[in-house]
Amino acid sequence: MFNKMAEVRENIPLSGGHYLLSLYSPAQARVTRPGQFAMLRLPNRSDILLRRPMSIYDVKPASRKSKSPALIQVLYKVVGRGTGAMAELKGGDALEVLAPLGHGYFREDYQRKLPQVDEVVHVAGGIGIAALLLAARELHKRGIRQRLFFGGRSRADLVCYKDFGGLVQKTILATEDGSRGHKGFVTVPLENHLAGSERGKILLMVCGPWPMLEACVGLARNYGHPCLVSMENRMGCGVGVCLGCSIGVKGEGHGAYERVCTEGPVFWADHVRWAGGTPEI
Amino acid sequence: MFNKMAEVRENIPLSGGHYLLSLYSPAQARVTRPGQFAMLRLPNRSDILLRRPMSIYDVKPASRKSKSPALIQVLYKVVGRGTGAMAELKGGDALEVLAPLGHGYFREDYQRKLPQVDEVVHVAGGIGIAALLLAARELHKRGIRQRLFFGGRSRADLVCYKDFGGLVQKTILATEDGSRGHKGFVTVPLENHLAGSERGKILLMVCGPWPMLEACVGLARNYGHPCLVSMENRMGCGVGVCLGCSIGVKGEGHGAYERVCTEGPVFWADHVRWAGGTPEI
Amino acid sequence: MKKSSSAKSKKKRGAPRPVGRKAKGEKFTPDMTVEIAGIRFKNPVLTASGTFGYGQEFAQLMDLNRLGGIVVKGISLQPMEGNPPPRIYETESGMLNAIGLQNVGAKRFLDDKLPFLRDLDTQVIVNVFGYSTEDYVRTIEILNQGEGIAAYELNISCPNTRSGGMFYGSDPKLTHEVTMASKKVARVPLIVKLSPNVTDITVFARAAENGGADALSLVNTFVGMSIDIETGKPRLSHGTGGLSGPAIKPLALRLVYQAVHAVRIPVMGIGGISSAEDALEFLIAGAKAIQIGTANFYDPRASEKVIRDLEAYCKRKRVDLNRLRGTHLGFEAAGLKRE
Amino acid sequence: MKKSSSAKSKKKRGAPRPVGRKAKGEKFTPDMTVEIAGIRFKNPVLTASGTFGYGQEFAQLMDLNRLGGIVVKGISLQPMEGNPPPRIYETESGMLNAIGLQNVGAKRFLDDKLPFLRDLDTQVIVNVFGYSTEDYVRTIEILNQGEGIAAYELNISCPNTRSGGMFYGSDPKLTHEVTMASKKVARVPLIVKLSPNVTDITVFARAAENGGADALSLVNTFVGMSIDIETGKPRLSHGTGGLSGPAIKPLALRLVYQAVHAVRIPVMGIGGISSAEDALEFLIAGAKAIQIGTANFYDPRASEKVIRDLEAYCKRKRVDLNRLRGTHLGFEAAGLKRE
Ligand SMILES: Cc1cc2nc3c(=O)[nH]c(=O)nc-3n(C[C@H](O)[C@H](O)[C@H](O)COP(=O)(O)OP(=O)(O)OC[C@H]3O[C@@H](n4cnc5c(N)ncnc54)[C@H](O)[C@@H]3O)c2cc1C
Ligand SMILES: Cc1cc2nc3c(=O)[nH]c(=O)nc-3n(C[C@H](O)[C@H](O)[C@H](O)COP(=O)(O)OP(=O)(O)OC[C@H]3O[C@@H](n4cnc5c(N)ncnc54)[C@H](O)[C@@H]3O)c2cc1C
Ligand SMILES: Cc1cc2nc3c(=O)[nH]c(=O)nc-3n(C[C@H](O)[C@H](O)[C@H](O)COP(=O)(O)O)c2cc1C
Ligand SMILES: Cc1cc2nc3c(=O)[nH]c(=O)nc-3n(C[C@H](O)[C@H](O)[C@H](O)COP(=O)(O)O)c2cc1C
Ligand code: FES
Ligand code: FES
Repeated sequence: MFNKMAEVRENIPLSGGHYLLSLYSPAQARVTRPGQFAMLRLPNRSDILLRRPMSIYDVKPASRKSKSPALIQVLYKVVGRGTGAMAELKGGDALEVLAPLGHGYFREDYQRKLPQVDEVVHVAGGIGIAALLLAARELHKRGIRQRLFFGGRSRADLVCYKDFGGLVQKTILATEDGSRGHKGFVTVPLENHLAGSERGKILLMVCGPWPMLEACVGLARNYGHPCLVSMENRMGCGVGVCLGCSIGVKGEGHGAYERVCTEGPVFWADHVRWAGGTPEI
Repeated sequence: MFNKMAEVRENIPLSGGHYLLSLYSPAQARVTRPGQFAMLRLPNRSDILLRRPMSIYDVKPASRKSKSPALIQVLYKVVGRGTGAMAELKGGDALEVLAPLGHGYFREDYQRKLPQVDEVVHVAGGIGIAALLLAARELHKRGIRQRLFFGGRSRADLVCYKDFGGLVQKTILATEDGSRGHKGFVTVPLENHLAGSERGKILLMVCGPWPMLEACVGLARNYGHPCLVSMENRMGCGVGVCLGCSIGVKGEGHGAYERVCTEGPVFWADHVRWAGGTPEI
Repeated sequence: MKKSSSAKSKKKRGAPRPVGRKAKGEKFTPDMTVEIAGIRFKNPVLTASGTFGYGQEFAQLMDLNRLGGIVVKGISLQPMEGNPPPRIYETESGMLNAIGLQNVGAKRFLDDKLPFLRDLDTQVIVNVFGYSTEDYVRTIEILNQGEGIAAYELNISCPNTRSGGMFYGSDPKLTHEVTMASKKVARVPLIVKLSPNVTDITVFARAAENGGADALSLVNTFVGMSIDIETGKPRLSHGTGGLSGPAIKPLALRLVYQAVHAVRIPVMGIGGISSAEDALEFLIAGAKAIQIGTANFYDPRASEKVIRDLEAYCKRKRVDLNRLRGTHLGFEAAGLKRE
Repeated sequence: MKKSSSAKSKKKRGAPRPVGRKAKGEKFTPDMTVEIAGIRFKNPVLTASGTFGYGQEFAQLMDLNRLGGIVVKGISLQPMEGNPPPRIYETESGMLNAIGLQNVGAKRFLDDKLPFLRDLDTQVIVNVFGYSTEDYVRTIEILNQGEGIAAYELNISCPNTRSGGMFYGSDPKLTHEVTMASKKVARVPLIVKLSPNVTDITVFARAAENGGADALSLVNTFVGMSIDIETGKPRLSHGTGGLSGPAIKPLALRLVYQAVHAVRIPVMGIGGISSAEDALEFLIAGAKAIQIGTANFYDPRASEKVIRDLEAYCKRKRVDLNRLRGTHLGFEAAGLKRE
């Protein structure tokens, strides 16, 4: 974890108010693991006081010639003041980056599950896709079969899934308005797939809005599969000191809340207390 | 007085942290009188809450072909957060402009003095120059002899005085460090000039920092000349409702404070209470 | 803007579709009116005292008749000069002021300012202050002679010179006393404007209610300070000043919420309101109406925008404004369907 | 940045040139140390409770030994879970929090957290809270067993469960009582941290002083609220929360200024400090030291920067830090020459 002033290299608008931001920060890019996140700060903007948490979508070399990762990429959606100001960033602008933060998808106890499953199924809802690419790449390297279910409200929400092309065996899209892929929630094709599977042989990795997480977790439980969820919450510090990002987890006494930034953002689905959680942040 | 969303046409950096900003706002440009000011607001920046008051330096047609004024020009110096953010404005950006505000140099009772004098002497300290160009142009049109005394800390502060070239008969420069013109305060050559003048035959128009104003006002009094000062103060609203910009003026009871934005920004020097005023805003 | 986009992103998958008073598609014009102490406001948006002059100054900038009401700058028995400059200072998302209640005095207000205001199609409320209970009473007696005043608003954030400078607004007994005395003489309804600089706002809300106030308004400014580190001196000649603007909104909202639940009389919310979203927070917390202060300075059309956007919100939700009031346990609990 | 540039623009023409303790040009190293209740701090910059964890979290981000001191997250007798989410919400230039005092409890603090802190070359202050006077006393008794604690800071912004939820920090009697009881058992100096949500801070400052406090720190957070206009519900599950950050700085400064003048014991200033300029405002107002809270979140190196820039300021002015304290009548009046 470092705090760096990073230079914006690119900030490319995509469909549906999404942007792909590339930040030059070799030290941070090199040590990033899949599923980790960054806290971004716009300098000299006290009207956007707290840093904004963003998954690290990808890390890349800064040029064709180089092999070592030097760029951190963030895939984000404009939803408010902070992301609105981010959308105005241009090449050459500076951004303060605190990264990499949190445990990603490859915490010791998460990894131990991998040898026991036949397939990893990624489920992304909207901008949730941003948490999954690095994991997919790492799993691909390890030769693990993967499948991506990706849902959004309409096709403008289905950004960047082509980046998963060479990594996953199959990509299944769904939109609520039917403008691309299955019409309806992504959990419908997901359930079809799980229905035909052997219990315990799929590891789900899910990232998306709370109602989608809840639905996926329910499916994973029903069909007996382990499930990792990447959680979101409002964050004050990103480093574990404000205790602002805590979510309810199972366990008694002091164990009843854990910090998304430090114990997460990736949790075992059955460790999270879904009721009494924070569906509306 | 109108509130308009104006488009930035140019924002040209000059020496010493000064900038010349051109705003497209025909309705406001057309009705601007010399010595009036504008309140500028950067949209979506709640960290720069109040509007910033800025003299209207010049009004110009938007193109060579046109004759009618359409651009408002503001000459400003970066001194803090607001002017710092202004320095980052680029062509095409939008800025909220409330203008024109205040009485300028040609309020009825100010104008009545003109036929009685032989010469108008402008005295500008630093960015104070911004309040004087339109007045000089108008006086030139009326065939009145003019002289400009312009002082700054160093030559980087002496911006734009060439714009006065065709309008005033003589320009006298001074810098504290001697990097251009007289070395020392501008009040020294000013006093030399006033010393040789007939009492009451010069109208001074002064704009600059408080200590310079005070010195000039003292000289005007000593040599018996009428003197108009363009005052600055912190402003909340610019339209006379907050009473935040009031300065002490002579008179008893309720008359003891007047608003820079509404009764000013140009005042008769001997109407202002210089002691107990606001040398430090 | 911030909040309306957040709204969209939060629409629940599979949540019930909006059900309003009329079938979807049909045109719906929400009722924006509100009645407080017998006064009918065409909408709940007023401009706050000291931030809108005597109305006239804004006539060039907006249509004053759109406003629910105008609260004029505080009026005292005698004209007052106010404090020496500097009087204002900008802080983070706020401003400090120590104007010192500069005003033209009650008589000149009636002669010079009221005629213009009276002719407007909006409610005119006169903010009154004094340094003794008799000051308040005598000022009101003068104002009683004017036509076209809808209500008085007592500014009790002033020190009572007779009680050794103790502030009216920070002593429940003084609050009660000045309210009762003012109510006795007032020819029109009496609103008491509370100071936020107290340990327990409910005590003051009740003191004013028991004194006969017809309504409350809150908050006035929070006492603050700023120092110039190059001279070592306070940024305001007066030393301290009142903090207003967006910075205080969360504090004001909590106080309004508490006051609403402490009294039966209606409450007007004030503090950092600059958008319809801000106004809605206060209305949902239970305020009957709101006042816009500092926002008038940086956005002279703020009040017009708030009115327009409030109406748009009600249209979108298909509810009359009154249905939203006091629904702070959530719209679902209040029987309002989610959009 | 804002203020230092203003500084330049304000240099008076013809004003006297800077005269410091030594002739210009000579190297000057200002004394930054400060002593409070017998504790020597290498500089007046501490990190505030609840915003810096137990120090360890920041070890990767800065040199902890640069700090004057660290005030750790509030510790209670038993470990506490805290409130359900959402617990924080950003407001204009500030944030609301209702963490609910989640902490590991006094025993685990001694075992798990103190050993790391003890080894640092900085003063460690333990923030303590409870729901009854006995809670405070027993927590302190446990903490007394730890080595390496420089002082205790009593967080009295909690409701006293025995007094029907009345807050310790908003009742002078309770403030006095809990201070006295804590002082009796405390093995190290006692700092009482005051709540700003009161009518008259001087009453509480004196109550703590009379109860035996060795120093005061203020302010804790201001109670605020925010409502989600799409659901109608408060933004925090707890309803209300504490406002901190730049928004509250002017309010905190005024309270610190008042407290300083009400008591003889030293005062630490807290509230919205994120730069050396901010810190200087509090020091000039009379604070002996300052604590940095929310700024740690958005700028993890804020405290280091404040220390560095304070030193640079003292160098430029050629004064030791202690000479700046309480010079709020202006540097000239205090015999400090203008630069
Ligand atoms: C670990 C983590 C990783 C994330 N990764 C990404 C990502 O890769 N791409 C992306 O676009 N977004 C991501 N988010 C969400 C992102 O942080 C928020 O969208 C962003 O902070 C909103 O800032 P804003 O100022 O634009 O919105 P605001 O104006 O502050 O709020 C607008 C809306 O966003 C919601 N929101 C605010 N803060 C958060 C938050 N911390 N988490 C979730 N929702 C929030 C608000 O409740 C509101 O509905 C992530 C969040 C977390 C916690
Ligand atoms: C009628 C009028 C006309 C002006 N015309 C010009 C102009 O043409 N060009 C120009 O560069 N400046 C002009 N000024 C000054 C200009 O308004 C300030 O420099 C500006 O507001 C500073 O904003 P900031 O956010 O950059 O500085 P801040 O960070 O707010 O403060 C930096 C410094 O500027 C001083 N300052 C802040 N507000 C004002 C103010 N309203 N007036 C004077 N000083 C202030 C502060 O005391 C401080 O010393 C004018 C001021 C007035 C009142
Ligand atoms: C410059 C200024 C002058 C004010 N004058 C008065 C006044 O005369 N009487 C009064 O009751 N309140 C006065 N107020 C307080 C406002 O009416 C309002 O209560 C306060 O500013 C909080 O609202 P805001 O945050 O929307 O500004 C004044 C506020 C400001 C900023
Ligand atoms: C998330 C958070 C947690 C806090 N926890 C504590 C605490 O445990 N004990 C305490 O006395 N103060 C606590 N505070 C208050 C701070 O120590 C400080 O007094 C307050 O935030 C004002 O300073 P600031 O504006 O610099 O943040 C907390 C503040 C925040 C923001
Ligand atoms: S964001 Fe502060 S503890 Fe997680
Ligand atoms: S700036 Fe508000 S009255 Fe002049």
